[in-house]
Amino acid sequence: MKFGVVVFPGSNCDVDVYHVIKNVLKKPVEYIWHRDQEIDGFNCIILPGGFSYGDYLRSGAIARFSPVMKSVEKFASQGGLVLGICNGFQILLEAGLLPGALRGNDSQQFICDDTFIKVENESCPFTIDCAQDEVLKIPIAHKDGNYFAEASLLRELEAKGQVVFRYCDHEGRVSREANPNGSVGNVAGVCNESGNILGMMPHPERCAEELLGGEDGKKIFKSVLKWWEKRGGRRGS
Amino acid sequence: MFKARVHVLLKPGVLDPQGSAVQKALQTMEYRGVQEVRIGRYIEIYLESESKEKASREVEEMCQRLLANPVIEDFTFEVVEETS
Amino acid sequence: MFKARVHVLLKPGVLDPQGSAVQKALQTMEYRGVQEVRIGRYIEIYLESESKEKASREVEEMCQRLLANPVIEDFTFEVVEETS
Amino acid sequence: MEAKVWREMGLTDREYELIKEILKREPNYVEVGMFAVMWSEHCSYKSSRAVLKKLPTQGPHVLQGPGENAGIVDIGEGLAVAFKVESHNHPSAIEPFQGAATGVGGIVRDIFTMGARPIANLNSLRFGDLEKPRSRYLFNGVVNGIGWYGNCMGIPTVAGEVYFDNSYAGNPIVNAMCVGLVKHGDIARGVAAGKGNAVMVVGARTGRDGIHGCTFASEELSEESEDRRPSVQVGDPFMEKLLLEACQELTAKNLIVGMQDMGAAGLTGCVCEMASRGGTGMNIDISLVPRREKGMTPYEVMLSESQERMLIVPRAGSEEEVKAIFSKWGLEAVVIGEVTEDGLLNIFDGEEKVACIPAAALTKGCPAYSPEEREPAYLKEVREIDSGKYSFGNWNKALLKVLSSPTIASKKWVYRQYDYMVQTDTVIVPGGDAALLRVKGTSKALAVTIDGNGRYCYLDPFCGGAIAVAEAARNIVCTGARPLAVTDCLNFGNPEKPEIFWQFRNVIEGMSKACRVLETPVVSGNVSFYNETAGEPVFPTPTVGMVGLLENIEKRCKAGFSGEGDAVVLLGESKDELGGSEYLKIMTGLVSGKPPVIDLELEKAVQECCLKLIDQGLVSSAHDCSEGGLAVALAEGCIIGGRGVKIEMISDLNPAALLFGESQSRILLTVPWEHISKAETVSLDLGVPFNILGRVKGRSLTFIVNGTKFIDLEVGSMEREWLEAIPCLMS
Ligand SMILES: Nc1ncnc2c1ncn2[C@@H]1O[C@H](COP(=O)(O)OP(=O)(O)O)[C@@H](O)[C@H]1O
Ligand SMILES: [Mg+2]
Repeated sequence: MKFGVVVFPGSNCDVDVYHVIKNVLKKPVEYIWHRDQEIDGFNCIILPGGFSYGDYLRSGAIARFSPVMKSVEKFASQGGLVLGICNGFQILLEAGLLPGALRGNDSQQFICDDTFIKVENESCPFTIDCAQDEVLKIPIAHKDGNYFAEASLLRELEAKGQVVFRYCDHEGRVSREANPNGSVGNVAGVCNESGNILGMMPHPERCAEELLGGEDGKKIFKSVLKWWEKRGGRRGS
Repeated sequence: MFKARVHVLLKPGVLDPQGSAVQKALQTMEYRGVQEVRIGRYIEIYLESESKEKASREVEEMCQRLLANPVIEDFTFEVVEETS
Repeated sequence: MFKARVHVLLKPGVLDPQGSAVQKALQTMEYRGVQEVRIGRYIEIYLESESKEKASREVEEMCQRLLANPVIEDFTFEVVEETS
Repeated sequence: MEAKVWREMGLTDREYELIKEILKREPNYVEVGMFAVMWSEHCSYKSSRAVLKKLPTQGPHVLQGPGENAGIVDIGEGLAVAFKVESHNHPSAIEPFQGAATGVGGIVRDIFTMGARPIANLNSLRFGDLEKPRSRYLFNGVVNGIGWYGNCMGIPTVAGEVYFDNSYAGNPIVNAMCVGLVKHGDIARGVAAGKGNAVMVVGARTGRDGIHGCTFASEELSEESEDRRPSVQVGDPFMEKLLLEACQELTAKNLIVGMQDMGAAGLTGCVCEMASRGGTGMNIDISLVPRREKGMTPYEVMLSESQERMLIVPRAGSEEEVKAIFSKWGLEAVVIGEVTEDGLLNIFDGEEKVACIPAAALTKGCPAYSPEEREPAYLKEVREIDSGKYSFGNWNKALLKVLSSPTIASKKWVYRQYDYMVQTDTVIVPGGDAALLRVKGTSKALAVTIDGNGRYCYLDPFCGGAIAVAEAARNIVCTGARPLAVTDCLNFGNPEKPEIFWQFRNVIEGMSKACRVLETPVVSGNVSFYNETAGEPVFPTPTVGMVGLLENIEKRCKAGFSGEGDAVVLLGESKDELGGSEYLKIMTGLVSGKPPVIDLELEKAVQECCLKLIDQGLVSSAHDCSEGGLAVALAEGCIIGGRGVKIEMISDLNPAALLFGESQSRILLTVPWEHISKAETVSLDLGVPFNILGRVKGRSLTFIVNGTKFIDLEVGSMEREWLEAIPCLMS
């Protein structure tokens, strides 16, 4: 199982994701330069957090035109696993690989803080190591994390299990107070219909070591490994 | 040379947190008449093109592909000929 | 009810990182004619006022005090009467 | 040339004469401009240089002292840390967001030009009272700008401090510090060497921005300053992130002889400093410098302070490789000249020579001054107070009031807007004393902090200077790390006023003494004068940035009380010292009295003691006792740790002084009872007063003195006041 971490100009959590996979999970991982189009050797592609192209114009808007994104699209359409974290999520939305959009936080402020998220769909490749309704403590750090989908779309996503994470309090209550940025339905992460593309605002790579105050984030990466093992190393659904 | 003036605004149904924040600020500054504020982007593009029509077609495409996010934003634009 | 359309742009000569990034992006997207891009804010304000003159005076003041920073930005605006 | 020309650029008639003597002719307009910026106070330190020499700069682990883009200190295993602090007060007063952002951009460039990778940002801020809309506007904009730049670059902003006092209302203080990590072998320097080597400008294009920015930094703010827009620039953190990555590749591949960031004084500053450090000269053709604007004159190109640019001297023959690396990151790198041996800067615009100046004349050639000094008259008036008068009876209310004063209250509103976790090394996050960063691949950790109390310096500059250093070190020590070295930013009023210069010299002497005793040499720093509005200076405000080393990260210690039942211990002694306290200011509006005295030998002993106790695993938490005194330190320990304490003391101090006095050299510890006698022995051996005040218990802070209950507050209610104070004022 080999992970690829895409480096866009302005990515800055690429190194952090790489570190977790390589030094914590001790699995093979390589960087993928945003101009590369050859990504066949990878089994899971991660679009990391950061400020691709400075987040100028709109977060993720420019990065989605990077040459690598054509390959990522193809990879995903063949069932390859794609995880977008924070800015990576924004890029996936801009590219139309995931439904909805992200607006500026309600507070108009950048927010860096721990949040709790509830696992609403524990059967996608990124969450099978979690229990249904499990509460994870994972930090956020963003200014544009306010998820938006029209009411009808949101209902559809919920019905199809595409809302993977929601912000909640430490006891799992999904409430207004526990919503850090104004996202509709407290949505913190969504996947595509077939579940092989996940976008999430919280940063699992920032809490994969006890030294940093928690290991809940590791579950996301371990899920991917577990899923991969279960499927005997085959891509596709 | 042509100049395009592009306006991008959130769609009517989409809440505009930045606009509300500014509206509140204006109200506390005693501009009590302010009813609503919407904040969007204004983009000026200077471009060479054979004709105004071609320039307009290109700008429309730029808006659709990059300058606006169709999920939440609407855009309008106009193209004028620039002398000098 | 009046509607003010306010445009805020960086002053000429002031670096516009957003504009340059978008310009480069458009060029790599094969819009080779693009010479320059400037990005600013577009603000719509709906306000009650006794007269258009008073509304204009207020909007001018809002621009100076809050909506633009005259140190690096220029603004222009127009006020129109809104029916409905 | 008319006298008006050089005078308007800020040169005196005598300085102009000196320039003529150096050049043995009349300078032309471009040359006068170059001298004017380099000889400005901001670049030349002409008034402060002699006094700054008093600061100790040597130490066994110092690899690079002052004089470079940043100082560097060895941390073992072939690694070193580079760090420096810089002010951006004046631009931030005019355009808080961009002013603060470009301040961060500048200091970050100073770090990565040394070959280091920036691993942490810090900031030290001062504004007027938050009741004032303008203070809120500046505070909000500055915090936003700092966050934007650092967040975008992926550098965690992990520590800082914010004070509010009306002395800063017109002229806020915005000091930004950056810390970087570098392998010894990768250290780069701002030097031009090797005859015939190319000189390249890399990064952003040059525009007309910020011409004479440093002259601007060397003036008082006035009504007119608001109109001097070219002095404020717009930052581009995205460009700088690309520049950082490209420069890291250059150093990793060992492709450069020297590099320097184009900060104050732009290209002029770069060429003369790099040549003068290398004892070389340069031939430069500025027609080759990539421009953002049309029709720029040689004068404008030489003086532009456009951001996100650097000058590099690559190793001979590696120009193409350098260009390829920059182009991979989408950046320009252009050869604009070459290094020469004659010590002269020959500046051409195409064929035409537009300036010819000996490089050293612009740097070392600047005359040094020793300004007049006079003890300020206000000192006599403000020092006398009778602290007995300032007891207010309801101590519960008093504590809540102090906790909700913006200077004391939680700064979460601030650091929540900073990405303090990116790079995944922040082991102790903001909210305690110093922040602690692990060093991946080793068992080490670095503690970082920035501190400085302008009020103490206003009341007693010498003492205040010493306390700034002592407090920074104490914050470091509370994490278990040993203080290594200091970077300092000295924010003062107009040095041409004898009273201001007197403050300046005394603060430095105080700092210098503390640095010597605590063995923390100063490896870099910055002076910011002319912090005045309408003739009113800010409090003399030195900010002290400090880095400490913890060899074994497993031994780290946190500030929040932990361990139900553990003993609460105070190292050091509380005295009848209410002068200059936050309490006094909150309750009476007075900034007066004698600030707490500091006995540096005791300070040293307390810090040694704390380090030893942590190292031997005898304590469960350690928290510095500073602004707000013992009561606030206890409350913070409770809030951060989420636990209560019960304190029972016998004391004959005036209660206000006991609770809120800011006596120095005190650290609050919690100690498991099984270690208490061992801990006490360690302390007494070092001559450090060791007092058991009570124990960690329940969910309230109770404070009983001589059998009377002074304070009884639930941790939750203290936490609300403390957390909500700033958000409330800002919403
Ligand atoms: N401007 C700021 N930026 C980042 N962190 C800050 C800032 N101001 C305060 N903090 C953090 O809040 C905590 C408390 O600050 P302060 O009251 O100055 O502590 P101390 O008195 O121990 O130095 C520290 O962790 C500090 O780093
Ligand atoms: Mg402090």
